[in-house]
Amino acid sequence: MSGNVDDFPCKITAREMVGEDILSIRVRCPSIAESIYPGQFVLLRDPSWGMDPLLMRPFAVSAVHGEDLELLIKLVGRGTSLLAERSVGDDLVVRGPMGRGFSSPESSPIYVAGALGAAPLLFARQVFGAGRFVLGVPGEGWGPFVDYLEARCPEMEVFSDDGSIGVRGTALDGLEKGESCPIYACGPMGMMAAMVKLEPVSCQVSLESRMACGIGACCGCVIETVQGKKRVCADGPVFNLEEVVWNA
Amino acid sequence: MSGNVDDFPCKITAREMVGEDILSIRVRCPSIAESIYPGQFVLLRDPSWGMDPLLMRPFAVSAVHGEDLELLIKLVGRGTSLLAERSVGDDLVVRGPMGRGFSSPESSPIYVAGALGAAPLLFARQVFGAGRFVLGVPGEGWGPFVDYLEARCPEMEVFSDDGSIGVRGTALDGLEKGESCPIYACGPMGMMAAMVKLEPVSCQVSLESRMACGIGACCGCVIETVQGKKRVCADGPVFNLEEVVWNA
Amino acid sequence: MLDLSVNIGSVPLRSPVIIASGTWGYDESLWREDLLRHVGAVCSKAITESPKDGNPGHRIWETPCGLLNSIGLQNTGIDDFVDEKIPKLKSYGVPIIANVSMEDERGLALIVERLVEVADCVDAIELNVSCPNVDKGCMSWGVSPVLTSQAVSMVQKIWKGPLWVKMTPQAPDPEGVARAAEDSGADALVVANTWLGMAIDVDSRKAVFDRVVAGFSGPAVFPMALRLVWQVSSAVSIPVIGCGGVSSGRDLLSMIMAGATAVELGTGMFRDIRLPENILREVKAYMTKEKVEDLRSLIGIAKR
Amino acid sequence: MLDLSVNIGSVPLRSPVIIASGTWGYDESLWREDLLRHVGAVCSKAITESPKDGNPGHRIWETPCGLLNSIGLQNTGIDDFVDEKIPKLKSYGVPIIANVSMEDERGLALIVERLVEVADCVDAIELNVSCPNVDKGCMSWGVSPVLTSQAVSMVQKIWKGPLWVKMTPQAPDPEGVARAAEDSGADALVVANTWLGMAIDVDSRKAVFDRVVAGFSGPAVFPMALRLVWQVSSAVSIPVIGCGGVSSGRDLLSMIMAGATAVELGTGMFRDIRLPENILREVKAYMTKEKVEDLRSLIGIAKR
Ligand SMILES: Cc1cc2nc3c(=O)[nH]c(=O)nc-3n(C[C@H](O)[C@H](O)[C@H](O)COP(=O)(O)OP(=O)(O)OC[C@H]3O[C@@H](n4cnc5c(N)ncnc54)[C@H](O)[C@@H]3O)c2cc1C
Ligand SMILES: Cc1cc2nc3c(=O)[nH]c(=O)nc-3n(C[C@H](O)[C@H](O)[C@H](O)COP(=O)(O)OP(=O)(O)OC[C@H]3O[C@@H](n4cnc5c(N)ncnc54)[C@H](O)[C@@H]3O)c2cc1C
Ligand SMILES: Cc1cc2nc3c(=O)[nH]c(=O)nc-3n(C[C@H](O)[C@H](O)[C@H](O)COP(=O)(O)O)c2cc1C
Ligand SMILES: Cc1cc2nc3c(=O)[nH]c(=O)nc-3n(C[C@H](O)[C@H](O)[C@H](O)COP(=O)(O)O)c2cc1C
Ligand code: FES
Ligand code: FES
Repeated sequence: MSGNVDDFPCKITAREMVGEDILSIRVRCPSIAESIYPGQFVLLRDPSWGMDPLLMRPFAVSAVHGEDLELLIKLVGRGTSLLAERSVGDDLVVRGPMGRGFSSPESSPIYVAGALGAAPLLFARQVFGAGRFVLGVPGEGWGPFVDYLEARCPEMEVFSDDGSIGVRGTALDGLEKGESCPIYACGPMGMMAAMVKLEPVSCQVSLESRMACGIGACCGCVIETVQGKKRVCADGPVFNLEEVVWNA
Repeated sequence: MSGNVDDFPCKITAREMVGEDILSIRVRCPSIAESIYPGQFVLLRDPSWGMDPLLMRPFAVSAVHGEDLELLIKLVGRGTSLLAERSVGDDLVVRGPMGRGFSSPESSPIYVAGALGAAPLLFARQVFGAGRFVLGVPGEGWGPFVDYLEARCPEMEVFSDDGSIGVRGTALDGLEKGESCPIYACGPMGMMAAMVKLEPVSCQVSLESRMACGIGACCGCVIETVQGKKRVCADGPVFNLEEVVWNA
Repeated sequence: MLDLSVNIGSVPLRSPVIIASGTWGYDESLWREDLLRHVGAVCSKAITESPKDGNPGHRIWETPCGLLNSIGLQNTGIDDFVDEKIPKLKSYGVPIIANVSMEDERGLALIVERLVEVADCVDAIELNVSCPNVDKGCMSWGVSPVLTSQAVSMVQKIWKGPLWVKMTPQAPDPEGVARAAEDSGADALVVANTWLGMAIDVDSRKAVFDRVVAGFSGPAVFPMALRLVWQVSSAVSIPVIGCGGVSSGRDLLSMIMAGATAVELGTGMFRDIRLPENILREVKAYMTKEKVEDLRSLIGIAKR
Repeated sequence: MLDLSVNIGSVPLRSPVIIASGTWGYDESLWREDLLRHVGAVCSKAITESPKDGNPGHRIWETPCGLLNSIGLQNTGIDDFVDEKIPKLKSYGVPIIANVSMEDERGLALIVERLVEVADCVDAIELNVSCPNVDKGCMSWGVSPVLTSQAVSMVQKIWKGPLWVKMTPQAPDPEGVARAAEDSGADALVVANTWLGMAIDVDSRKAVFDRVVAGFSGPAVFPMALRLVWQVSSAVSIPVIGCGGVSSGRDLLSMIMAGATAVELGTGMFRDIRLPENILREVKAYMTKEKVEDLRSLIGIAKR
């Protein structure tokens, strides 16, 4: 882990709903903003939750704006729904910077995102610079999310499963077999597993897993790799594509 | 219990801090507002609490304004502090109307309040009409609360333990021994126990107790009376002064 | 049409949601059709031979997602139950389960004999060998297979109707107690009563409760109650009723999938008087989405 | 000057707050002075003879105010601990407690023999006879007074330093186990490890964990852990360390007043990396307000 991981009390400085169930939120956290690296993540909790929900929730950072971290959060359960109820000026506790991020590209990169997987890649693009940016979404209902991303990344190439937005297909349809540019990918496990068949020369993937501590203490978030079990939170969340055992 | 007790989703329609640690709050709840009687109370919880805090919190109603209930809440612990963070438009769950209230006076009443005990008495005054209103507060720091009450009840006679507000003394110093007017009292247990020595002809007191259900189901809130244990939530919270065994 | 009815042995319930003992009152205002429409049955407060005043001192303490109680079986006794309560309760049309507290054998016989008189108004006896809040009797029976068996046999001799046994999670060998109850003729097991906990008031530097320990319930205990239901339902073939922290449709479904046939709701009722209705709404939505027509088809499915 | 130091037998701790086994990592970034200044000691993750991969499948599940885990003692084994971990850990200047998992007697002897080599860097052994997440060994020792005694005696033969025994709340007779440990020479008891719970994923209709049951911890279990501490500390005269759901200064004070000499923090660390500091701030405020100069004067005070 780079930077001194710690729990910081932070204020919400901006919030916006992107469509019905995605929250774009900014929190002021100078210490993390200064040291966080693309692919690293933070853990959040709301001090007014009491002890339920109990655990902090992990999220990628999608951009850094001065002292603010920007996050893109899909409302999928209790914690995320409660976060969406908070307003500008409210307090959150943020733990970070967490995990190992992407290593810098040696040539122009390709970003490959599945849905919310775009979040850490937007930040990578902010730091590493633009390259191709391929996005796949389910389709229907994802318009506002795609618009939000396109406003930040005009070169976005969009695919959707149902063909309602951009080209029908998945993000992987935007890639050639044996691609030689360095690929940065984040999305559903299925998408990343399928990437293996494309045999890219260099590909780093950012993974998700259920977490308890987020600091490498509990071994709750392990995945199977060719070198045995690794912790997503501390050994990842970014891994080399070849390292991961996908069918575990 | 009069009225059909139920849990109602309600919106906060107004809120105001009275000094540093007292919240005046209004919630829109037509069904309870229509049927509640002075001395009855409600239970509150915030749906965004999750399961912690677990139990609803009991509060007297201090006034009814059309479809709105007004409450006066002192921030003493976790639940009340969390309530103070909510804003106009936020949702609460309100259970009521709860318990047996005051019976109507046969002649001009005297209201005797210790600190937050003023809440149910303000509502009694709203329904039963003005009479003498004697208030006791600790003193220092209670200025905003006294101002708030005096704005609603100009005839208020104020005593304070440290003499910093009104006359030095307790609310009971405002009463004669053997008082013949019907007395309505609410305040700390000590104040009400001391009332016995004044031998009032008719005195109804509103009590507090730790509650779980608030609907008479759990027997968690019992007090000792001359007829044995009684439930504050369902047999009270209003009791006749003589009925209560004060040193239990 | 979704079918949410279940059978606890010979007792048919229109809904798998039962209100647990000690968490619903006798006050008429609570027995409205609109509140109880979604309830399969209501368990009475524990009944003892003589009226009981219950415990002195604090009786209630909130903990994170849980509740400690030390009520101590306050109730008006069997005579009042039979003579005053039952005539009213039967008029409401909701199945009534009589929660009978085991104090000693003589008292138990007396209580059950009186219940026989009103057997047509009592849909089952729930034999409570599991209350941790009294000094003598009750839980000290339920921790032992032998004593549980003795208590069940005693009731069996007098009571010919359905008999449920409400177990204690404090039993060192829950499967043993469950099998003992089954072998002695119990028709169903309620798994379980409250867990042993305590609290300290750091300001007074004393235990909160006069008896020090108290019964622990609420969402906090759910994962442990679910584990007990899984264990016990594997050990017996009579129906198991899950009890402990159930407070959502997912909780009910989890209990059913772990082997329960129905659930009891206790502490959850305190924070949502319409919990039965709200739980069933969630369960129906699940069944519709997952194309499950009969809730019974899910019983124990997680074990298969 | 407030005195918050305590002694666990012959082990002096600058603070009554210990980080529980399995809830702190070896990564260097966690061993900063500013994070650990308020910590009395750190327990290592459970150590086994050979490296262990831990359990497959889900390992973590959140419940109301609680956490289920099924890690399964994943660790790099005793040789890595002695050869790689200890040289680093000793440089941080924080007392280290080696949490040793009981699998079988031969393995236990091997582990303890290797720890003897680094005895000057290990402030105590915490004998773990209480992990519920493995098929063989561990908890099956801790539920029995006889087996606990056997395990403690075994370590005693080899290890001359301080020896703590971490008990399981699943023991049918916790006082019996506690006395057995004391009689066999344990210097302190940790009360306790996780409780048995489980979860079901209603979408897949399966138990969440491959082993079905899992260890249950967090604020939800606090009232039960406190009760165990009260019970066990009345049964023995060696120090008791409270563990289970401690997450505030009031929790620590409650544990101390119930008879604990110190506490371990596990799950609470996951939601507040500065929990030790925040707890001590609250405890100091209490001591100042209540004019308590020495925390030790509060040990067991609620029983007097
Ligand atoms: C490294 C990392 C980065 C992430 N980045 C993002 C992001 O940028 N945007 C975004 O919308 N989501 C992201 N997620 C997923 C996000 O953490 C979960 O959607 C969120 O925790 C769900 O919380 P909940 O309370 O709403 O759901 P609940 O279902 O109520 O959660 C219950 C429990 O499950 C855990 N959980 C549920 N789903 C996931 C999941 N997919 N991954 C990990 N834990 C989960 C929760 O943390 C919690 O412990 C990320 C996850 C990880 C591990
Ligand atoms: C009938 C009745 C009417 C009341 N009316 C008012 C009012 O008008 N204004 C007001 O400010 N307060 C009133 N109270 C007291 C109020 O309910 C408590 O102050 C409040 O519940 C404290 O909650 P907390 O979460 O902030 O405190 P915590 O200390 O966190 O509460 C923990 C637990 O203790 C219970 N509790 C704590 N103090 C009390 C108490 N004094 N009485 C009952 N339960 C308590 C809580 O409900 C909760 O279960 C009334 C109480 C009763 C019984
Ligand atoms: C206040 C209270 C009183 C109770 N009284 C009884 C009782 O009289 N008899 C009984 O068998 N169980 C009694 N119980 C236990 C409940 O019926 C139930 O078994 C337990 O609370 C666990 O379920 P829950 O977590 O849903 O509350 C009581 C529980 C509470 C909280
Ligand atoms: C993720 C996790 C891993 C754990 N691993 C161990 C372990 O290796 N050895 C052990 O003795 N206890 C282990 N425990 C138990 C804790 O040390 C502690 O006893 C228990 O969690 C209760 O305390 P808590 O409620 O504060 O978490 C683990 C607990 C958790 C949550
Ligand atoms: S979440 Fe604890 S090790 Fe990763
Ligand atoms: S709070 Fe349950 S009976 Fe009064």
